[in-house]
Amino acid sequence: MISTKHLEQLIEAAVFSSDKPLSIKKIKDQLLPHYGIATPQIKQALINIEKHYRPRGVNLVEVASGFQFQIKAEHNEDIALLTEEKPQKYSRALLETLALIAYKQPITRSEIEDVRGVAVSSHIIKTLIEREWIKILGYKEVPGRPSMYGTTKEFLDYFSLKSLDQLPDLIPIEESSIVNGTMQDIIPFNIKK
Amino acid sequence: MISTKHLEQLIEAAVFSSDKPLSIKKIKDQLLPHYGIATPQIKQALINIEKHYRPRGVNLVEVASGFQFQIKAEHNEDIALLTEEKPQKYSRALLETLALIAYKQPITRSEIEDVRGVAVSSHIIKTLIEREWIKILGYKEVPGRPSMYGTTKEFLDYFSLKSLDQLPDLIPIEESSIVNGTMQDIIPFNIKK
Amino acid sequence: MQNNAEHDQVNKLTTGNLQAGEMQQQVLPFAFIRGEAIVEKPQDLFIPPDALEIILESFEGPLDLLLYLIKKQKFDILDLPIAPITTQYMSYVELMKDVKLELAAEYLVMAAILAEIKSRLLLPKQQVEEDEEDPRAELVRRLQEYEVIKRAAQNIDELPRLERDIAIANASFSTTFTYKTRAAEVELADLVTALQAVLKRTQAFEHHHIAKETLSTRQRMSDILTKLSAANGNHFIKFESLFDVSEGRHGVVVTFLAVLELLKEQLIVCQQVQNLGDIHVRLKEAEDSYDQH
Repeated sequence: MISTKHLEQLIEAAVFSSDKPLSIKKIKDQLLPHYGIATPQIKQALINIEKHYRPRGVNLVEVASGFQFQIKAEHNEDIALLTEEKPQKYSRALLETLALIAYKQPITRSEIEDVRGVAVSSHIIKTLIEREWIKILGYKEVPGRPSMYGTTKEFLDYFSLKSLDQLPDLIPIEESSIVNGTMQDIIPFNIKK
Repeated sequence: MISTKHLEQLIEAAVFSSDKPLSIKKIKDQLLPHYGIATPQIKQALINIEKHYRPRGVNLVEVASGFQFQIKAEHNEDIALLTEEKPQKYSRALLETLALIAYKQPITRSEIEDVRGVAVSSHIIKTLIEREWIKILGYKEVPGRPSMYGTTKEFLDYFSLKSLDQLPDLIPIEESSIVNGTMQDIIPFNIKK
Repeated sequence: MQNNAEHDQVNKLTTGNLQAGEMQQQVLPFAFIRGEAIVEKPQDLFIPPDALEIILESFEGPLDLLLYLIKKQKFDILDLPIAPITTQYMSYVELMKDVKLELAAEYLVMAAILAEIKSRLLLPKQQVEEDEEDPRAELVRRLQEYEVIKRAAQNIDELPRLERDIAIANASFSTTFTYKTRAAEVELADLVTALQAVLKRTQAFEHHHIAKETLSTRQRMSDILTKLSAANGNHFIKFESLFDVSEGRHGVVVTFLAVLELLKEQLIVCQQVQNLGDIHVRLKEAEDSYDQH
């Protein structure tokens, strides 16, 4: 058997050692196969660890594919002084494409082009696939059988989200900034969100 | 000014975020240049952090070049189970990046991106540096002073090469058997191993 | 009527034919920064053609440009005044042509759509079938749908994300612990295949760039940089010490070519204090470039 304290220590060390978020399943099956620990015990240990770290410099955070320790946000600016590598910036074209895939998945390239009104460069799709933010979910049953894209768990992990629900809400079309509302009844709108 | 508690949090976060051991000098000069903290205060903070982590799953340890968090020795075997997976395979993106660095050094990240037509993720560069296959040779005198990468001795050792001259010649593109359909030069270069 | 001045500007913009020579007096009524912030420029500010190009390039496409025009003029999108919008849109498209911006076909398609809507609106009311939708409806729907996504993209960009806003806390195994994660194995042939794949895809390089001769020069460039950075940062080392006579003539030539290449790429500095004196070499430092200005 293993004491609660030992269990917490072990899980804590495992999360710290992993370079990807660590799932409860992986903790159970790969870290603790010999100890016979039930999932609720693991969950309780994670809760205790999370509480312990709240007042510290790092926090235990749950993202889509599991748990990871993140540097407390308030220290980011100071910590950034230590690293030389500048974070990458992404173009508007890439972000708009990513937004469409995230919110309207599964979506084909030509559907993305319809909304954006411009061609989507292969460069953007390739970059998104290589970053493992999007993947091909299947092929649409229309002539040419185009790929349908969707987002991945890695995409959610990267933005520290647990699920797609946590993406910011889309603005309702009525709140479109360019509507003054003087002649609302001129055109019948039925636009799906 | 900065409170003792805040100082501890910040140093703890910095040590956790750094991939290399963090020296007191670096903490003082690079992390805390704006706070005017004296070395004894930093040392005291490190002592307090070390004490705090003694009963935890990871410990603050001083090694030759500074401080780092290490997994408590007694958990090593268990945690090793987590990482013991089938040998990984490198992605095509990583191999192409490495090949470009080998053949075109010194080369910057954006030059690699120009050829590949895709953004190169920091993760790939980091993996190659950690593997000690590439290193920063210097900085290019263009805006942003980007790093220029080249291969290392370890890279040559790994591939059993004495020098880069021994890298296989590339077949000229237009002579490729795929392009002109002849099969005569199906093995157009000698690969020495 | 706070918009009067703006309208005048726009009218100038739309009626004036924007030849390159008139650019001096031509005032552009806006600037476009990071795709969003719109700053009024002083009236007399001259915008050089290349800056104009940047402004025009910052539109993500015809829908983006239309959205900008509608916002700019505070038009009610539900009462979309097609005539002035079309005129303004065309003036921007003309501008793009003038600065020889590679004009995406999509901009011209949109121009055609606008012209078509305009002509349909000009038809006398009774000739229009009763149940026919307002010809602007489809365009308005597209504009709104695009705006929703444009805003969503901005929101995603503002989300905290790894590398930029989130740092991961990691701990390592103790140095005494011999376990090492098994790193992936690579065969030399994989490397060659990988590079050939890139080259085949891009055909960006002429093959002779990768011929052996160049390669050894490139390696020598790396060696020299390594040597210089090992020489304690910005200290000079003797030019001669870069050469290894035992390599023979070929080696000396390669080294010399490498030095020339490094000088050309401004990566190193050569210095000769006296005539016929020793030549010294060092890495170029950041400050060097400031000195030159």
